[in-house]
Amino acid sequence: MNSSTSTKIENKTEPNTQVKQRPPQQPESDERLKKVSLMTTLIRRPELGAIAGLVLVVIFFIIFANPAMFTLSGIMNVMAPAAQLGILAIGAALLMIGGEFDLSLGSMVAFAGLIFGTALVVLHLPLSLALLVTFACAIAFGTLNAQIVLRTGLPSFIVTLAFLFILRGLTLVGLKIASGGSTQLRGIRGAAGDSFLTHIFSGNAFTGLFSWAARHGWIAKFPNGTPTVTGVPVEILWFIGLAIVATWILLRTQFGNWIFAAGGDPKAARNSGVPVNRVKTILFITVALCATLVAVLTVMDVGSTDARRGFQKEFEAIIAAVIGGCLLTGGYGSAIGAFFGSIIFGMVMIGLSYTNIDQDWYLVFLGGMLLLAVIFNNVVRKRVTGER
Amino acid sequence: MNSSTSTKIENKTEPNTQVKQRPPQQPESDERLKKVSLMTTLIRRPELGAIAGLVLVVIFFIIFANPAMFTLSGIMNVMAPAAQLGILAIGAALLMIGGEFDLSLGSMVAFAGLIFGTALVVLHLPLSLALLVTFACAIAFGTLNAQIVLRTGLPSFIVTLAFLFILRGLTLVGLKIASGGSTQLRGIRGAAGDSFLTHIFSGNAFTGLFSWAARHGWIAKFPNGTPTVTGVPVEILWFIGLAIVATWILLRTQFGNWIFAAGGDPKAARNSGVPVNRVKTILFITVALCATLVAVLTVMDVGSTDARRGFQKEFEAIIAAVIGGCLLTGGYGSAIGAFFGSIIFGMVMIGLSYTNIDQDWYLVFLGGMLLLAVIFNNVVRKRVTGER
Amino acid sequence: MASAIFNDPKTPLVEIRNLIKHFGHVIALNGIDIKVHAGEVLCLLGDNGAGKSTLIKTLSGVHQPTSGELLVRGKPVSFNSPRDALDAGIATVYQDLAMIPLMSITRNFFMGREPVKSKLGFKYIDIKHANEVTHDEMKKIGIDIRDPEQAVGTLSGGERQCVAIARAVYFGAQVLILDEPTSALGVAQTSMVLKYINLVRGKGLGVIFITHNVRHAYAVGDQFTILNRGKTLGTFQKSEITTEELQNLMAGGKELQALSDELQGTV
Amino acid sequence: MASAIFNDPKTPLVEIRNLIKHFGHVIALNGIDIKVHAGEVLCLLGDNGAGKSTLIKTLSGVHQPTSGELLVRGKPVSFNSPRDALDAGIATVYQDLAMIPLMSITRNFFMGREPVKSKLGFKYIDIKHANEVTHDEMKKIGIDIRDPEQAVGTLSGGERQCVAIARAVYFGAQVLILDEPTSALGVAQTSMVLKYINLVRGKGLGVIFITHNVRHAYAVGDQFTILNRGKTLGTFQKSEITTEELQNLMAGGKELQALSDELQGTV
Amino acid sequence: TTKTPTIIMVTHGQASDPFWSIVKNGAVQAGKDMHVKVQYRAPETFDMVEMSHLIESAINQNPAGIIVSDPDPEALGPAIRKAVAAGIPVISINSGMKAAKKLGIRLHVGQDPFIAGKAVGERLKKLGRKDVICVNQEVGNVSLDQRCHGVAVGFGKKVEVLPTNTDPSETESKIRAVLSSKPAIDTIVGLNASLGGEPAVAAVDSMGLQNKVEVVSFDLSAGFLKDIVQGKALFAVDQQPFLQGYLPVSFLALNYRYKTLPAGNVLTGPSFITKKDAARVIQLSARGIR
Ligand SMILES: Nc1ncnc2c1ncn2[C@@H]1O[C@H](COP(=O)(O)OP(=O)(O)OP(=O)(O)O)[C@@H](O)[C@H]1O
Ligand SMILES: Nc1ncnc2c1ncn2[C@@H]1O[C@H](COP(=O)(O)OP(=O)(O)OP(=O)(O)O)[C@@H](O)[C@H]1O
Ligand SMILES: [Mg+2]
Ligand SMILES: [Mg+2]
Repeated sequence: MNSSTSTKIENKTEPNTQVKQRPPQQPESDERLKKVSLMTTLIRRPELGAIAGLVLVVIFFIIFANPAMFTLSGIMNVMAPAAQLGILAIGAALLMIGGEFDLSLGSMVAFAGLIFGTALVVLHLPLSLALLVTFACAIAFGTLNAQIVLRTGLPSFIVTLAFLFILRGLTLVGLKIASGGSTQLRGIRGAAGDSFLTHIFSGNAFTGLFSWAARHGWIAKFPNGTPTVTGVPVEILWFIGLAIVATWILLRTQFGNWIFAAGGDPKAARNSGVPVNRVKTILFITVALCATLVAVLTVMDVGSTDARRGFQKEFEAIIAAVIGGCLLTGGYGSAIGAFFGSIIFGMVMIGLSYTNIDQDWYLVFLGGMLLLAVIFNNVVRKRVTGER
Repeated sequence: MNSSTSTKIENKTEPNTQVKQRPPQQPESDERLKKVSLMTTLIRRPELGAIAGLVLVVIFFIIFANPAMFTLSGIMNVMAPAAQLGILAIGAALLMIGGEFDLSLGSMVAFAGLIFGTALVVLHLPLSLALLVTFACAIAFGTLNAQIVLRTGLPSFIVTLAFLFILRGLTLVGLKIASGGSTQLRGIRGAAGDSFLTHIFSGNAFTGLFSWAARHGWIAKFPNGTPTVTGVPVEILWFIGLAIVATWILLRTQFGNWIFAAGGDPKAARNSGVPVNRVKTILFITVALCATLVAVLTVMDVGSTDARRGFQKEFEAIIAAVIGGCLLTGGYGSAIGAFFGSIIFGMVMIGLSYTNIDQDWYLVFLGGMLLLAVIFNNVVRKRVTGER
Repeated sequence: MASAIFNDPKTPLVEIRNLIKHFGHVIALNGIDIKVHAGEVLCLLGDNGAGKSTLIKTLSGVHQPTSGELLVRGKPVSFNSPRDALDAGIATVYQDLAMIPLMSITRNFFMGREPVKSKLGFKYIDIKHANEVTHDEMKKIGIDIRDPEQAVGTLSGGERQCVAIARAVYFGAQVLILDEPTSALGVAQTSMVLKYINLVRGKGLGVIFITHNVRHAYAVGDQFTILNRGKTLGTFQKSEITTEELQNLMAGGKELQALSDELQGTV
Repeated sequence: MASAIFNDPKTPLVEIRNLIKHFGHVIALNGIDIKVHAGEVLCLLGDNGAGKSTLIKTLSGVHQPTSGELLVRGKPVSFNSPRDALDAGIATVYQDLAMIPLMSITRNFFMGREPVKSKLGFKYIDIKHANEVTHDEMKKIGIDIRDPEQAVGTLSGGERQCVAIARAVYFGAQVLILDEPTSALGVAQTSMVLKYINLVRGKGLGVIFITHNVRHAYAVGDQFTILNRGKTLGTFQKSEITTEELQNLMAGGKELQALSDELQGTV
Repeated sequence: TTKTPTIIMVTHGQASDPFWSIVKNGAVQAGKDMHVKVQYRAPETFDMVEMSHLIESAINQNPAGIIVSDPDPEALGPAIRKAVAAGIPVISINSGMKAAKKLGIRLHVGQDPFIAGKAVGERLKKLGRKDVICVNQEVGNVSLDQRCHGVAVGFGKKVEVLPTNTDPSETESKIRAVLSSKPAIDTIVGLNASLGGEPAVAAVDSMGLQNKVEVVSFDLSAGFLKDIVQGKALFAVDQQPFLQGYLPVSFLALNYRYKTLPAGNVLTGPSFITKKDAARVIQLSARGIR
């Protein structure tokens, strides 16, 4: 113990050079910091933690699944449902970071599908107008959700849960009216016609590129010469685009900062002048819009809509967001995490069908893989950051 | 403004009597408190808020439902499902107050049903041993859940979600093995035999009382003279008993205090010496035991089990707990609230079948009633307590 | 930084008249009057639970008064949210800090008032600039933070308080309210804060300064208002009162003096 | 109440040897040695972020040390949880208080150490007794709470701090650690706390007292350890040092002195 | 009596299930035609416990008749017996034919899912199919599970069950996955035309396997019927759900008025809809009648 006095030391910004173990290499360095590699800094980002889980899942399937899973068509096959889930998951993640839930999003998919289908098939609106009506409905409904949550002060969990039931029920009633008694409304693809908008919301992109590649023998093709994969399904592009935009908003914009603040501690945020109610309203609208986008994409894809569309998607979206590192309590998470979380979930969902494991084990497998992926993600992150 | 000085006032415990508006009536009174009625104090208890919602729902059904709903047999008919849900909801509420979720509880109902059924029908164990095995399994599984949550530090939401899938999947596989290819296991009631234990877990209580009442014409009876209601279904007694015990534990015991502490702020609780991990482990086990109890009650009641038992009961249980005033973030809530929440939910669920409303509107109705009940509960509470 | 608006010096920048605030059945404030003029430091003193924080929270829009009047530059106002108060030029450091533990220091620092840059029509936060400002402002107050992107939750109690003060100071408006800013601060940081209060007074701002430390209060205060159990015990000009009198006026002041003598120390 | 165990006065009650604590890549403590004997008050002084809270959190089992030794009554120990430290007789008032806002004052007061009564074999909390104790202990420290069943979240900052102190004091063990207990306290409450520290010292307990207020420290302290950026700058006996020297030793002490003169006040 | 009698139908299929919505349409139509009030009740998932509560609530309202589907005679037995004991005539539909008599049910309308499945399996065997998978959109729903089980029994070989959900694009992806990893598969059986059959056709189409893999499905949907017409699918198994709704309601209405009831069970299926008769029923199917 050095209980000798040293009354010289008065200026705290001047480090005690005698006992310093690491001499400063540049004026900025601080003896109170261990040096860490760029790698560590990277892996410490919450969004990149989910990658560890993804890697684990991929390795698993490389070992146990049929190699067809990792051909171009196999990857597209896995990515398409992952993308649909992912669009919802990104919306759900933003809202979760903002401190709220929207359990009505799965029902919203069905409801938006009904509105869209009715506008096209029953009211014979042109596609552009039908889209307008559908998205306007989503905005109205998101606002309604937000208003009820904010005005009553009830937890959004319970309010949106009520709308989970209400919207699902309204969809059934509406479908029966629109179709004259059936739970399915058909003929939507035909009614949508073929326009610029059709290609934005359905089909594949880069088809030219793919058939060119097939001609050159770079990608697999059918005997008749058409490529087995004719292009990238548009939902995958929407998914990637949304992930990028959402990440940018979260990390780089004022609104992004407000989302974190509103979710982290709404009282503190309000005290600092963040318009918490406005932020939350916009987030509820965003989620409703994401649900509507998925509705439009799937309805245009399969050409029909039914009463069970989007069933339980709200939970899958939340799961994907949580796998991706979002906290259920709000204030923490990332869109890119939800991106990888959706891919993990999508891959596990579809992946078993590529293996020889008995399909009766599907749920055991799904649960086991999810658990493994998140535990692995967690262990890796703790190892690397030195948390304990 | 009285900017005159008054250097006399030094003793803060001596109130400034000149300006006091309400003279103290008894030595205990404090000029910093407004007087409130006993009524207000009562209604301010979180658990009693849910009663307002229940009253609303009852009034609704008195107006719109077939009067058969409020006959003795109608009430039993409503209470039986409410009780089954309620047993789960009380467990879920305790765990939620303790700051965790158990999404695997619905699957646990199915899994416990499988274990119980297999023990009786396939292994031909006596009822007492079968019960022992089943509840032992529940304890083991609750411990497993808790250990994974506590050791990995992952949110219980995601861990128990994995078990939601895993247990459901194992139940399916197990049922196929136990029944030789079907997803249904029958003949359990017969295998259970008739013993003291049978009457604890199935059938009706107070049957003597009821037939005596029927003989005197005090309660309705069938043409053949047996009362339409032969007794109180045992699950209702279990439900009421559990609600009382859980309330007592929460409000009056050390363990109850630890539950609130562990859920309110685990770090602070740990710093104060509360064995948070032990508390949470016990709560996970409690939930698993509640699920198992429901499994045993329903299996003994209907005599068979299948792979869909308890499907989505985890969400219904959480809904009931939240209607009853539990916070999703933990640390706040009550068992008696969950009690009333379950009755509200159960009544809404079964109530539609007593009205003339079309089944297609069921979900709209369910959602609307839930929303109304919680909003009403909220408004009443705010009015009465003067919160804003 | 703050640009002070000089208006008629006789109109108080902020005035509160007969303010009453109830929480349910709890009466937190029971008729309070205060005035703050430009270029003046008003010290709010008082026992624990006297209602100081409640008073300034009402002034900064966090709570709505049960009854009473609020005047800013002579005009009656009513704040529905802290945003309104901020817009009216009232910046506050809350006792419970209004910080979000999971967010970085920079993001907390600029919360609600992010420095926005625009490129190709896209508006985004100028993170580099924000980090620099945060680091510099914290250094000014005497804290050399390791990394402005560090989560606020990992800071020490005093460091966190410094972020809150540096923030209010940086965005300082016409009226600066500080609720026990020096309570968790080290000696160096305390002197910075007191220096700063002196500085903004000089610029013509009004300051409301809450503290339990009579010496700190006396060092910078022009007026002293003492609260007790939700009521004002009186307001004194610095000229009217000495430190000792002030100390005695506060509940327990005498005990502390006695104790100090007994322990042969100067408390 | 605390029953002090008197052991060999030469063995320190608590000793820390070369303690190092890292959080990820942050080095919070870098080789600290301290000793506390029975009947001694050790004051930990130091700048914001110096590592005082980290040090005492390691001592009370909240953090596990990265390296270094911990000795209680001469025997090496390792605490895996605060419970272990409590069982070893170390009671702590944390700077971040360890209170649960949604729970009542009484329930917080007795958290982890509920007074259990038994009737017909059922054990339950004696709520009435607990409420009385809480009310009385709070009154002793100078806070007259309205209702012990009120949620802690509705208390003022200082009132909350008083609950934490009253609790540690009530359950006081052989070593009492107080992390900036007086920071949010009024004058009356402060003098109560200082008086109490003096009292327990007299009973033969060891006290570790963290504060930024040199006067408070000097009033009750026997030894003064100064921390700076995770290292000890030295330990001084009361006889070796004056208030002024202590003040100067602390970063910024001189500035404060200068400021005080400049503002014609005594800071 | 002038009061319109009420007939309550309690089934295990949600109102939003395509199959059961047709049953319900039939029941409602019969109600209109026969001038009786019809209430259709069903739990929101396959839940025998709740279904027995619904039956009890029907008994409490003392209707002119109760119609139940009975996928688990053991679980529903006590409630049905109670109805019988209360003197309410009970007709079972769809499932539970074997147990009907024992429980005191007067008559069964419809076809056991197991028997329908077995018929499909036998037909596939006759057609010389080699490797069959069964696409089940709701594993654990006993009556769906029994269809798959029946197919396996009739086919005489193991039939793997592919668990999917009600999302058509996900189902399509899963079918593609199975087809590409198990090239031996040459037949896909959907348990529901719109949730299993149509996505299967889409998957087969997109993989260019039209000539190798055949798709068949239970129940009808307009889209799947069109696929049959176009030769993309082989056949659909119909058990005429509309009749399962319509007939028991009219029987019970007649029973209420004139005390008449058919003496034997009424079988509504299975019948196979192939290319030659598919076109006829597309329009009716789109309206929820076929
Ligand atoms: N969990 C953590 N992760 C990272 N850094 C931390 C963590 N906890 C503390 N630190 C850092 O360690 C240093 C010491 O913090 P500590 O709380 O011990 O300071 P202190 O001496 O108590 O300061 P104050 O007087 O302001 O309370 C601070 O710079 C803080 O940022
Ligand atoms: N939300 C609330 N609900 C009920 N009572 C409250 C609430 N907020 C504050 N109070 C009560 O009002 C009184 C005044 O609290 P306030 O925080 O204003 O005191 P203060 O003067 O700032 O004290 P300190 O110096 O300890 O910070 C306290 O007794 C407190 O218990
Ligand atoms: Mg305060
Ligand atoms: Mg500290």
